[in-house]
Amino acid sequence: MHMANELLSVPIATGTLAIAAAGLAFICKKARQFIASDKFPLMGILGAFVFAAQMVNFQLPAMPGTSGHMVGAVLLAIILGPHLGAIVISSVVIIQCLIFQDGGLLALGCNIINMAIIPSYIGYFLYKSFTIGPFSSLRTYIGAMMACVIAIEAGAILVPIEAALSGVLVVPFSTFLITMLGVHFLVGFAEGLITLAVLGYLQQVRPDIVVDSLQGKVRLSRNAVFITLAVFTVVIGAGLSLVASGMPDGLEWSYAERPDQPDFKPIVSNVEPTVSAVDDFQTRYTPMPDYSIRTSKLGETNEKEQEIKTSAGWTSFAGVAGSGLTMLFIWMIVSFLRKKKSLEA
Amino acid sequence: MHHAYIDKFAYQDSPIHRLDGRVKFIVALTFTAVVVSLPRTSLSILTCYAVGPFTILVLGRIPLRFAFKHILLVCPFILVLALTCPLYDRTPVNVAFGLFLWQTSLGWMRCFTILGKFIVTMLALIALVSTTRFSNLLTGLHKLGVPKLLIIQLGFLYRYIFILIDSAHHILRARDGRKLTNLGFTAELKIAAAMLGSLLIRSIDSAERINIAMQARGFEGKWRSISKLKFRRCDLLFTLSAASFLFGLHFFIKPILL
Amino acid sequence: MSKAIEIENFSYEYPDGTLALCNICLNVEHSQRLALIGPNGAGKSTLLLAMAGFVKGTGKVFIDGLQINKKNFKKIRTLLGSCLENPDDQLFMPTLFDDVAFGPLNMGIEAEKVKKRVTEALKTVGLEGMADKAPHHLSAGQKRAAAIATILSMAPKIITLDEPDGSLDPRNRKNLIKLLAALPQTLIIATCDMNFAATIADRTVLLDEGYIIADDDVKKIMSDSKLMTEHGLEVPTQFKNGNYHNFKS
Amino acid sequence: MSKAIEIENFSYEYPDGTLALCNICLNVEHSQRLALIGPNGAGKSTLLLAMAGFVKGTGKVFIDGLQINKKNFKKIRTLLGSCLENPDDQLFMPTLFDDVAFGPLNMGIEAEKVKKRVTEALKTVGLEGMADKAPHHLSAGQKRAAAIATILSMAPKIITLDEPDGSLDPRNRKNLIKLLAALPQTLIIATCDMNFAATIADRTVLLDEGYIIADDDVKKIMSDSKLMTEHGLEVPTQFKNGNYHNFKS
Ligand SMILES: Nc1ncnc2c1ncn2[C@@H]1O[C@H](COP(=O)(O)OP(=O)(O)OP(=O)(O)O)[C@@H](O)[C@H]1O
Ligand SMILES: Nc1ncnc2c1ncn2[C@@H]1O[C@H](COP(=O)(O)OP(=O)(O)OP(=O)(O)O)[C@@H](O)[C@H]1O
Ligand SMILES: [Mg+2]
Ligand SMILES: [Mg+2]
Repeated sequence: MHMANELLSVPIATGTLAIAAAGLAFICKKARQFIASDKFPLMGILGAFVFAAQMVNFQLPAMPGTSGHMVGAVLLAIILGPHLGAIVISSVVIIQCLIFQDGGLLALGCNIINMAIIPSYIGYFLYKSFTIGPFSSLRTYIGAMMACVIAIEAGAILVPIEAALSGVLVVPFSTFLITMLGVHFLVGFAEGLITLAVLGYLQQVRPDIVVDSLQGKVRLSRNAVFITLAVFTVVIGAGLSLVASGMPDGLEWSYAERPDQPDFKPIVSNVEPTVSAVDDFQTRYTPMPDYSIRTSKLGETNEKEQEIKTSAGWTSFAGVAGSGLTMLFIWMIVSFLRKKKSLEA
Repeated sequence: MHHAYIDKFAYQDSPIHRLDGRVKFIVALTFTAVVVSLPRTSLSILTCYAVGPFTILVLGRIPLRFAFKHILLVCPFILVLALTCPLYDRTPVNVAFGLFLWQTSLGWMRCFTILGKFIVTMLALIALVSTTRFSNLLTGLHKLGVPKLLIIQLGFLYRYIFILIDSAHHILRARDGRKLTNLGFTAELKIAAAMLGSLLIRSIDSAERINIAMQARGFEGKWRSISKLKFRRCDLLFTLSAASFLFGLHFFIKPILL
Repeated sequence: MSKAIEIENFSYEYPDGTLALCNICLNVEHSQRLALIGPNGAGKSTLLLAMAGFVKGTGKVFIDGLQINKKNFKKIRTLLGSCLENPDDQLFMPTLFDDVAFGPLNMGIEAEKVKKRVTEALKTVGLEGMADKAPHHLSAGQKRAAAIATILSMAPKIITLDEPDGSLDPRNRKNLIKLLAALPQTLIIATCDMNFAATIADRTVLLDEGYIIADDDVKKIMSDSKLMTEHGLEVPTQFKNGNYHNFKS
Repeated sequence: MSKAIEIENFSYEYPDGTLALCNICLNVEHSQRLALIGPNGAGKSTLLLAMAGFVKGTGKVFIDGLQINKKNFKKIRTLLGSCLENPDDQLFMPTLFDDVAFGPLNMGIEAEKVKKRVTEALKTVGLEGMADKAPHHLSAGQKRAAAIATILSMAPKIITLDEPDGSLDPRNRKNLIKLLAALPQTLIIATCDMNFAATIADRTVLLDEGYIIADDDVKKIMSDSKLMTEHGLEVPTQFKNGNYHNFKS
């Protein structure tokens, strides 16, 4: 669920960046109060572990050919607690952006919120609230499963919302939302299974690591897995159809942001005041308001228009050609200078 | 994925590599913001913006093949999104490019703009990352106000990701060397969990050893480091030229092209 | 009869451009004991990976007459067992028994027979009675032995071992040598330790920078002090001053 | 004058009940070079940890006359530098410079002096000019050297090294021996490799199962083939047949 730059508008991106920064600053400040010096390397290594863990895959049930891998937010939150877990996963997200170029620079704020902060806290508190009291295998199972599925869904829901608020969504919102929820339901389910299985393994070989969070033995049974799958499918399916029916029709939504038909009444702005407010804000305050000069490219076959179009064709050609020549020129100069230098040396 | 693979170009030397990490970071961020907020149907202006990261890449001696390989690696998600545009937006548009004039749909225009923006912003990000050593980027980010705890985390992550990825690869290899059949879901899950578990235990063990190594060198919880960042004249020059590039494109070239 | 291993013009480049193997041609007869020697970074580990089909370069590799490709991959798994450099990578299940049983179970062998195989493999490496231990509670030497047992239980015809002598004390090393000497299989062993190589092998291949520099009888290569020092190695003690002691028991 | 290290009746049990060290008494003089030898699991690594104060058992440990306790812990860090078995554990910062500077910075030394120390330490181990490299871009031998540099930059009087010769090829090992031979500090080196120990040390302590079995001149212990084989070790080549070659350059 890595967001790309192109799914966001600048105000939303900067806004989420600011929220993420403030959130992280707050969490770090909070963490500094209780963190012991021996936690530094543990956190760092566990972050790296999350990376490596994503390479270990296993076959998913019911769908041969598909394999799952873990995401790790909830497992880390269970082992390290929500604050440290959120910091570790945030750093993972930042590294994914800065070293592996996964997710855009501008979308970093969204990604930190969606994938690190929200899942860590939601997952941890769901898990804790289910497993409070004396140990029971069933409760641990339900707790971890709920924590993983809901935490990941919560993060995934934010992606279409942020995109919609940015007003860049071409795909109908409801379609996007349902796809995201559906895919991440599977992701969350796999995550839950693997989290539980890892906890079980840890308990078998290094009980001291998970001693605070697991007092008894975790067991995974096939029936429990299938029952969970069924329950979740029904719940999510029902929820989704409710959500979907409340949404404007997919096609209409995409019309809603069509400036080329000024007499078309946008449905969405009636339904969702926040969206329209943000849209409004955006058209007013983005450095480059979006739809200003597009007429020259839209199709009416007026002759004068035609003329404008042809000239627009030439200017755009000139732009592309000029840029291409510039790049070629730069490349030639640099390689010439370099050759000269290496000859001198 | 191996060590030297992902960040080898950051360790070269060139005028671009010598610039202050902060400056490069801010310029890249601004550039990305400007490109993202470009109108959604104009492709030609994007090529003008591409000149910027292209120049940095060439000056920094980053092979363009490397950059594009990277872009290909991370593009699937955005590709799917871009390709849905033509499905949902069929408004016909006439496109003129030089002598040619043809009709297509707004959706296709958007699709290509999204991809174009993606490529240009990714080029900028790659230009930033592959001309800046990660440690310098970290010091730069710290100077820009990122909390120290997060910086420390990022440092550790950067150091150990490659090691752990390698050992994950090795474990997978050991499994593949002995795995001939699919043993069924439960067994598969157990094996995967055991592999993850042993990776986790090893991580925790090495965290314990690193902790000893840190304490052996007097670490008591207070993180000290020497900043090697200096804002020099060439940084100013770079900032000015980047600013004038963006400014010029925005106020002079863009109105003509659109 | 086909050779145990045949490699024809094999080259491999890591994704980052490191040329790890260059135009390798190599034939290994059945039940030969081959030592792969070379300095750090010579490409020994990579060559072992290529033999097991884990890295796919240009050129052909045949195992017992079968070319390595997708179709034959499974068959080759049962012919060739490869033991990785670090025993921790090889042992990932919660108990030693599970680990040694992993291979045979995957071959579709029934439970009873698997148990027998596990017991035998553990006995061969001297770990009988340790089946229920967690691998990370074993000592370094025991881990080595266990890693070899995970391969033995699959009963392959060919075994490749990557630096099996790393961080072992002399006694454990001697035990390892005894163990390896008693194995009837074709053995291919990568190592940096010349004394170990000289003791265990009857043929040596010297690799450096991805090229095969020399390929001959152990004694011939290892007593050539000029060749050895040129490639960062040294003449093992039993070949020094030309006096040849065979330590094999 | 006080001894470099004095250990009195030190015993240590791991939390799981393994008795790793038993009633250890040991004195090390200043600028002595001590090799700790013993089979796998003898307790060598644990003894080195005890010297640095990382495991707290019964008995007393004095470093340069200072008893190890909470109060002296900081002072002792500047006296004794310990280098772990795996250089990857020792090098944890993003660049070599940061890593080598980590110790001095924690000692509260000012930035300018730290820089000088780093440059010097890197020069001593032959890594000048590599300060800005990331550790994962170093080769195995360079990582070893870098790990030693991180200790040298703290200018301790005593250095402990845990198996510094692991998985090095002969050339890299020779470089390491040269480097260690040139260090003026008190050195305590744990190793399983007898040839390495015999080359580098002038005194040897033989550990097994947590006990000190022998403690004497290198030659005396190492040429006692009965003692050595009894404890899983072997007589190094230079002491075989009584002919003593000192390889130290
Ligand atoms: N995953 C990888 N990606 C890129 N390069 C690699 C990778 N693994 C190894 N190399 C490089 O390939 C070359 C051969 O490596 P290999 O591991 O085969 O050497 P080796 O002979 O086994 O050395 P050693 O004795 O240190 O184990 C080396 O230069 C190494 O740096
Ligand atoms: N963390 C631990 N918990 C429990 N027992 C341990 C732990 N670390 C080591 N031991 C045990 O303590 C004993 C001494 O271990 P130590 O690591 O000191 O041996 P060593 O002489 O360094 O061996 P090697 O040559 O293999 O490095 C061994 O029996 C070992 O199994
Ligand atoms: Mg190797
Ligand atoms: Mg040890």
